[in-house]
Amino acid sequence: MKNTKTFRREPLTDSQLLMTIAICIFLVMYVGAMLIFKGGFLRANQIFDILNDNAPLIIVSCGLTIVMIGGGIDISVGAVTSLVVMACALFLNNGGNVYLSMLLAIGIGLGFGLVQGFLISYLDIQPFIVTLAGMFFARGMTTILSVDPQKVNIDPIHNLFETIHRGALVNTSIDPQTFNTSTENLTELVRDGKMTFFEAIKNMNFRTLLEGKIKIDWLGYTAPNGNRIPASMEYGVVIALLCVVVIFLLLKFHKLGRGFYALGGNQTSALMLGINVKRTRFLSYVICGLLSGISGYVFLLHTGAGNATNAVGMEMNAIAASIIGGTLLSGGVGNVVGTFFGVMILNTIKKIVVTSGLNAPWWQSVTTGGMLCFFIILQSVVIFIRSKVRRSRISKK
Amino acid sequence: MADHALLEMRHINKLFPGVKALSDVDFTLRKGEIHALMGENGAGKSTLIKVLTGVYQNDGGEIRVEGKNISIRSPQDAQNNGISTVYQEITLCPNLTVAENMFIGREKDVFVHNRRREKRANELLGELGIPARGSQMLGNCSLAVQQMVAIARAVDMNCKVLILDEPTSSLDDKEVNVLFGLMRDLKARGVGIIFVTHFLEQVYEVCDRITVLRNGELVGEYLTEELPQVQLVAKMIGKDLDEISSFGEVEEKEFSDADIFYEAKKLSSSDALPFDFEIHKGEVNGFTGLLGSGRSESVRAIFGADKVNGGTVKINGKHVKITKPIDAMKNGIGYLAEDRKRDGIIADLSVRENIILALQVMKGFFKPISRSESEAFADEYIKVLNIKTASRETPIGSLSGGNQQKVILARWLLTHPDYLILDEPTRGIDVGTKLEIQKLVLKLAEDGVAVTFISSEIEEMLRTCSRLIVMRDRRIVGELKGSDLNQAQVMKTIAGGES
Amino acid sequence: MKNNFKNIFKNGLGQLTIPIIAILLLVIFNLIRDPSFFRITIEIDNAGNRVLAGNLISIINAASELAILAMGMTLVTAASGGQDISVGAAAAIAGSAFVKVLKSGGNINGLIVLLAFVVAVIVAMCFGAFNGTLVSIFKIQPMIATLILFTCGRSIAYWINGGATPTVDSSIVKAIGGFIPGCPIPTPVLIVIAMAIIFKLVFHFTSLELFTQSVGINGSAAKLNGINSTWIKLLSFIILGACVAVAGCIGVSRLGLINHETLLIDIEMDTILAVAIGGNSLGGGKFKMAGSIIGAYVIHILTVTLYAMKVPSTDVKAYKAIVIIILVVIGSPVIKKWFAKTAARIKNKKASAPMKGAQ
Amino acid sequence: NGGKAPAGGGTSGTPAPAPAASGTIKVGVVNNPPSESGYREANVKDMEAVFSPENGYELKTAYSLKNDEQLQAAQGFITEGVDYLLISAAETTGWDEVLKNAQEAGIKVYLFDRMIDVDESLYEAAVVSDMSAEGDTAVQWLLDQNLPEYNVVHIQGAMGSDAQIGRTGALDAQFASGKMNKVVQQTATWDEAEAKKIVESVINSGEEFNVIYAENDGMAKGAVAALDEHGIKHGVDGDVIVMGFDCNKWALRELLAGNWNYDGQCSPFQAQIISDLIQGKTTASSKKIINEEKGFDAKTITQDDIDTYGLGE
Ligand SMILES: Nc1ncnc2c1ncn2[C@@H]1O[C@H](COP(=O)(O)OP(=O)(O)OP(=O)(O)O)[C@@H](O)[C@H]1O
Ligand SMILES: Nc1ncnc2c1ncn2[C@@H]1O[C@H](COP(=O)(O)OP(=O)(O)OP(=O)(O)O)[C@@H](O)[C@H]1O
Ligand SMILES: [Mg+2]
Ligand SMILES: [Mg+2]
Repeated sequence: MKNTKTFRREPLTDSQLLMTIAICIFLVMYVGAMLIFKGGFLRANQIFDILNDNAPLIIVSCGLTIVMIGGGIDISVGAVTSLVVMACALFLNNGGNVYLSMLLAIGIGLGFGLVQGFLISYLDIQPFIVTLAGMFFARGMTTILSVDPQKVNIDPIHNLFETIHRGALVNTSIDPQTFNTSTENLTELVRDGKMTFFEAIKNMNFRTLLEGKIKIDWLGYTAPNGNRIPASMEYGVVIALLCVVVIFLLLKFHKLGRGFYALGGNQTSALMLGINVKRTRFLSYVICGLLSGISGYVFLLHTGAGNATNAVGMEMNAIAASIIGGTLLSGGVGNVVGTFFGVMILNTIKKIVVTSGLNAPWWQSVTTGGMLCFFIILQSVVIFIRSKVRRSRISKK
Repeated sequence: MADHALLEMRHINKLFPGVKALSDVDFTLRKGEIHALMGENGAGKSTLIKVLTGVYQNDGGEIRVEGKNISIRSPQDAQNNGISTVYQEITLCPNLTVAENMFIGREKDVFVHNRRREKRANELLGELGIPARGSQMLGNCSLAVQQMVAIARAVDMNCKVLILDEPTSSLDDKEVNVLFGLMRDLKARGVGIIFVTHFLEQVYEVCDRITVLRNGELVGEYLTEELPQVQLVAKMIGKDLDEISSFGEVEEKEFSDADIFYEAKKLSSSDALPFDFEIHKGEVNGFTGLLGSGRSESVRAIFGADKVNGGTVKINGKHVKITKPIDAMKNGIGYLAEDRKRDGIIADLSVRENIILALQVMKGFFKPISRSESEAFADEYIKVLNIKTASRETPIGSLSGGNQQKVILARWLLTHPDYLILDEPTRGIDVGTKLEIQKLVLKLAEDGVAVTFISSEIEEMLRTCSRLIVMRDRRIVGELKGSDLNQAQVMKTIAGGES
Repeated sequence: MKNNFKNIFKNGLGQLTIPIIAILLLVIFNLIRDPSFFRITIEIDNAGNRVLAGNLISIINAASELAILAMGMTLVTAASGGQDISVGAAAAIAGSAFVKVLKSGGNINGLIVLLAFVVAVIVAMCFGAFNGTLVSIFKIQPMIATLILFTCGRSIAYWINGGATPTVDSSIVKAIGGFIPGCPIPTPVLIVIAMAIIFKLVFHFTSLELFTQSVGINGSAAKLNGINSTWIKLLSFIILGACVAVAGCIGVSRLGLINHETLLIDIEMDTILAVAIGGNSLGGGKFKMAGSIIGAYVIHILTVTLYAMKVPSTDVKAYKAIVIIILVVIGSPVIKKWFAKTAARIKNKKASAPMKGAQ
Repeated sequence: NGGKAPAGGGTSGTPAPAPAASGTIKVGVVNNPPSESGYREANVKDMEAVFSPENGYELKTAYSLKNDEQLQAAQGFITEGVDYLLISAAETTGWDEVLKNAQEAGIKVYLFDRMIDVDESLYEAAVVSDMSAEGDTAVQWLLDQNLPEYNVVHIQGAMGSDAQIGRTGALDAQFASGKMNKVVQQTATWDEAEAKKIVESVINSGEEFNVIYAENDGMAKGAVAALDEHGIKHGVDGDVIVMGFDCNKWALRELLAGNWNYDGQCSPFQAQIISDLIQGKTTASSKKIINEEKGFDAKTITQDDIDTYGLGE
């Protein structure tokens, strides 16, 4: 009966430990930056900036985390994001409807997920090649669509469906003639109770999405010119956080989520445990593709324009974020909350490097590399020490 | 007969590249019986089972459950048809908890109720006396516990057919008895059980019927009471056991201190507590003890497989330092590890490459063994050890478990060690081969090789070893030789003062 | 030799089937598209040498860096089960070191070029060792370990250069990147052949192949058999470092200019692709270097074909992707099995048809 | 370390003119990395020299070639509270939001080197090279050569960048009017080796051409390497006219040696102009301030020109 001595709590798994480290490091780093660099770090806006700028990355990293937990890899995510941005921008510029553009984004993402997932799981092709080809294809398609930047024209007149939406205003207490679809207007209306939130959504057009923000005034600061700058969060961030929560729940409590872990832990075992390995793997890529699509749309909401070079290198950032957050490329281990903090860490590093005033350009990337290096080695050492401690504890017993 | 047949397999064929693993095999399982599936290593037992459970697709033949023709495409199909399985190699996910491993893949609920699951798991584990908690990571459990968890999982399914492929190879007697109790319970409830093992006594203890396979072909189906052990063996290996089992008593050899080949004082490693140990040239000794008593850890320390923490080692009277496997190998020590899958085979490499590996390492990086030489070595040992493989270039991963073991054995024999450590070399090995290996050990000893032999079967050790070291709770608690070497005495020492 | 042929007939080309089929398909496609595509001519270049010219030469020549990197990457993949994504950045560093040494002296003579090359190799090996240390000792996954150098490698190269795009003007350097006077074959091609021979010899005279595969397939078993897997992994990265240096120097020599930002840009993905097209598992273990080399040429035939078809170079990637997918689908185990099955069925039908007729 | 002086309680209505007399002026620069090209290196050095502590500035820079990273850096400078934001954008789009935020926070924005696609009201001034003027000058020079026929191999820079769009525009107009023939138009994304491959494939296809119009020096060099290998004469008295941009010193030397024919200048020196604007020494007459730039002909270039206008070593 050597193992029956029950602990009240199970020890942290490696992934949980890495996640905890990631969170701690993030806090230490951030608080350190607050003490040393002050400036922007003392403003809550800084955190919101990071979130606003990286909502797409967060979403993509979540998808990648799922794939990595399942023991796979998807390096097409950045390119798919880019393609979605370009396609949606073109679509909107040619008079497309906002809702349809969302469907388009999801459709493209899903399309990639479905095809890549099918090739990888049902035809048994190495994921790296399939998604590399996917990446090439998406990049190529982006430039085939347009090599010129596509700035979404948010002038309401171009938005065919807006007129129809104006019609919907009849049901509200607002005069359609004076109605202006700028965000301020909408939020004001919502706040003043003249319009319900759902009506606001119904009356949404791309501009409301693009310029829409959730503003938290008391968290803001006052600029030298006397303007109050509220901390603001773009809608994309809400979507990103929602993704994190949903996927967290999926991974933790859903049958499928647990299936991803089993698959990544040991594929043959998963098969013999009665898990539909092919379908599970397939779904991991489908979800990842879907998230890339969503990420693309969020990206578009952030920049309002399609560019051939959008999201270049995003896949590497996403992989790095996942790993820093405690996901292993070898599969079976990972955590989406950790991934979220991975993204935060990566970008805090960037902020610190810029803020520190290291102007010699090569220093910036070398410092980034150095911090990454330090971080990765720290992780490895912690895991090593932990396994040692665990061993010696067994020995002592 | 067909009306109370629970499961019928007819004309089952299975072809692997280069091997006909099953040809036209019939198998029938009735309600409420325990049916042993017997055969030499590589006879096709595991393959038959994998066909039945949908891991492999059959290349012809049909499967009927309760008279209905069914097609089984995947383990999931098998589960849905009431067939639950414990595979030969442990097939659970080390990165999931014990509870998850027990329930994943067969719950209807879309959402997982961890609490409920763990509670249920803990109850079951308690019932079966498995020392694990539901919330524990499976990877942190010992091999034996993992095996028991796999059994618990299979048993808990409300199955009609339960398949156990060598479940007992890493269990000790107590656990085996628990398992047998369970099997009898299930049998009483009308479950049909297929049981694969190489332990003949176990067959006679619980089984009602025996089906024998040889070389992928059906030899026949027999009632246990009508088939004496000797005949069973003869049917399995195609000749009488007597022909091969003709070896006498272990001779009493006297060893002088001058003959000491290896001597360790206060040797300890990251996993083993300090211990003293010595072995003479030409001596066969054994480590025995309960599961987890630290036998493997001790010999791993000798070989330098784990990080060595302290102690002095003398070989042939000279002080040497052994901290890494290569040190040990250079000093003439060979070690056949107990976990073949993890520490033994290089799955994708050919049988030939697997055989020459250790020798190559000893020769060094810059002196590769030529192709023709290595082919000669491989052919020689395939013949000597009667390894069943399509060719010497077959990847070792596709060999049957027992044959993989033989390849690894060949690897170490090829290095012509002065001291060979065999940790459970007979695990998963058929009776015939077991005897061959025992004979081989004795022959090695005759040639002056020191051998340490570890086995869970005490009889086997009594047959081969002239000295037994007994371990309990990771400490050496006794040493038996001469007239003390008998089952009762060993059991008593293992159990310790309490008995 | 005879045995080899027999084996090929019996077992097919094994792992090499797909890359070879790919090359054949691309060649046939090009011959149909434009019969003169593979015409080889002899021209006199501006330095007055008689040299070979034509698409085929361009392809073989331009694929040199990729082929060399693919060789090293194959080893790293096999040993560590992961890929080095910093090869492009490391090549930029090596190239910069090469140019730095060349420019440090006054006159560029053979000795200085050799010295510069040796320095470049040493520098690249050091960076390889850095990556290798992270992977083998700190047990960091290769892609992440090399992400560090990937992030900052080109900046280090910038620092070495101390400025943008230095140029070197030397006939020797030109010869390395172009043609040796009197030899009509492009020098980079000769270097690839030399590298391939070196690897062949290394495999013949050491147990590198066996050890690397063992470590890649089952590290823990390899360790118990006395293989120093840490060292083997490290070694593979160091060897890749040497390959990187060679590729970097060729890249620099082609134009006599080092632009650390564009030198061998994006080559890491192509290199990994070459390894994969060559039929090697990216999860490590068994490997065939010949496959990776052929893979490199497949990629370049594809690129050159697309250029010759005037596909905009931004769009080339999309078409490349389609071809790659077609290739891997043909090569996928499932499709292969399906082919084998249908072939057998057709055979059976043929065999049984006359029998039916007889009845 | 002074400078960061958010006005205390700050709710008082009137916005204070940011720089005023309060010690150092904080400037945040979002630029492309200097490793991008010789042009950029000179540009970065110029920035560092002008916005130095001696001149009363505190300089912070962020380098990236990626649109999203640049946006992030700019937003970072805004939150940190710089006084001036200077931007050389890798991409022309996506800037509206950030610039609005800057305006809100009272941070003045100057664009340099490259234009972006936003409303004029969002920035103080743009000190830029007129890329399409560069293209026009170059194409005009080419027309002046009075070749009987123009068969042009056109090697473009990274698609979507201001430089590419400007330099391509002029040539595209000629293609459209039929005065010149487009043999091939490919982007090599500023990559020399890629340029070489493109020219090589043209040569191998056997198509005739007599002009190589490369949108920067590096790509021109790559193209020339391909010509050399195939024994095609180029430069003054050659069969093929070679044109490049940026005026790296080594490129001008090629011109002087007669290996190339034309190199268009692109002035990287905008820092002083901006500094003068910031300190009120000059005022901008219009929002767009264009750098004077010229083109060099191999026949007329002198060593003096190289020393004065050449970039790099
Ligand atoms: N995946 C495979 N590929 C090729 N051959 C295989 C494969 N699996 C099994 N074989 C071959 O099929 C034969 C039967 O193997 P099987 O594992 O069924 O034997 P077994 O009776 O279970 O033996 P053991 O007692 O050693 O477990 C062996 O010769 C083996 O080499
Ligand atoms: N408390 C424990 N917690 C986790 N693992 C343990 C614990 N105690 C022992 N182990 C592991 O269980 C395994 C079984 O121990 P060991 O290998 O020493 O047993 P053994 O005597 O060799 O028996 P066998 O070879 O039959 O398994 C070892 O790997 C050991 O590290
Ligand atoms: Mg078996
Ligand atoms: Mg053991």
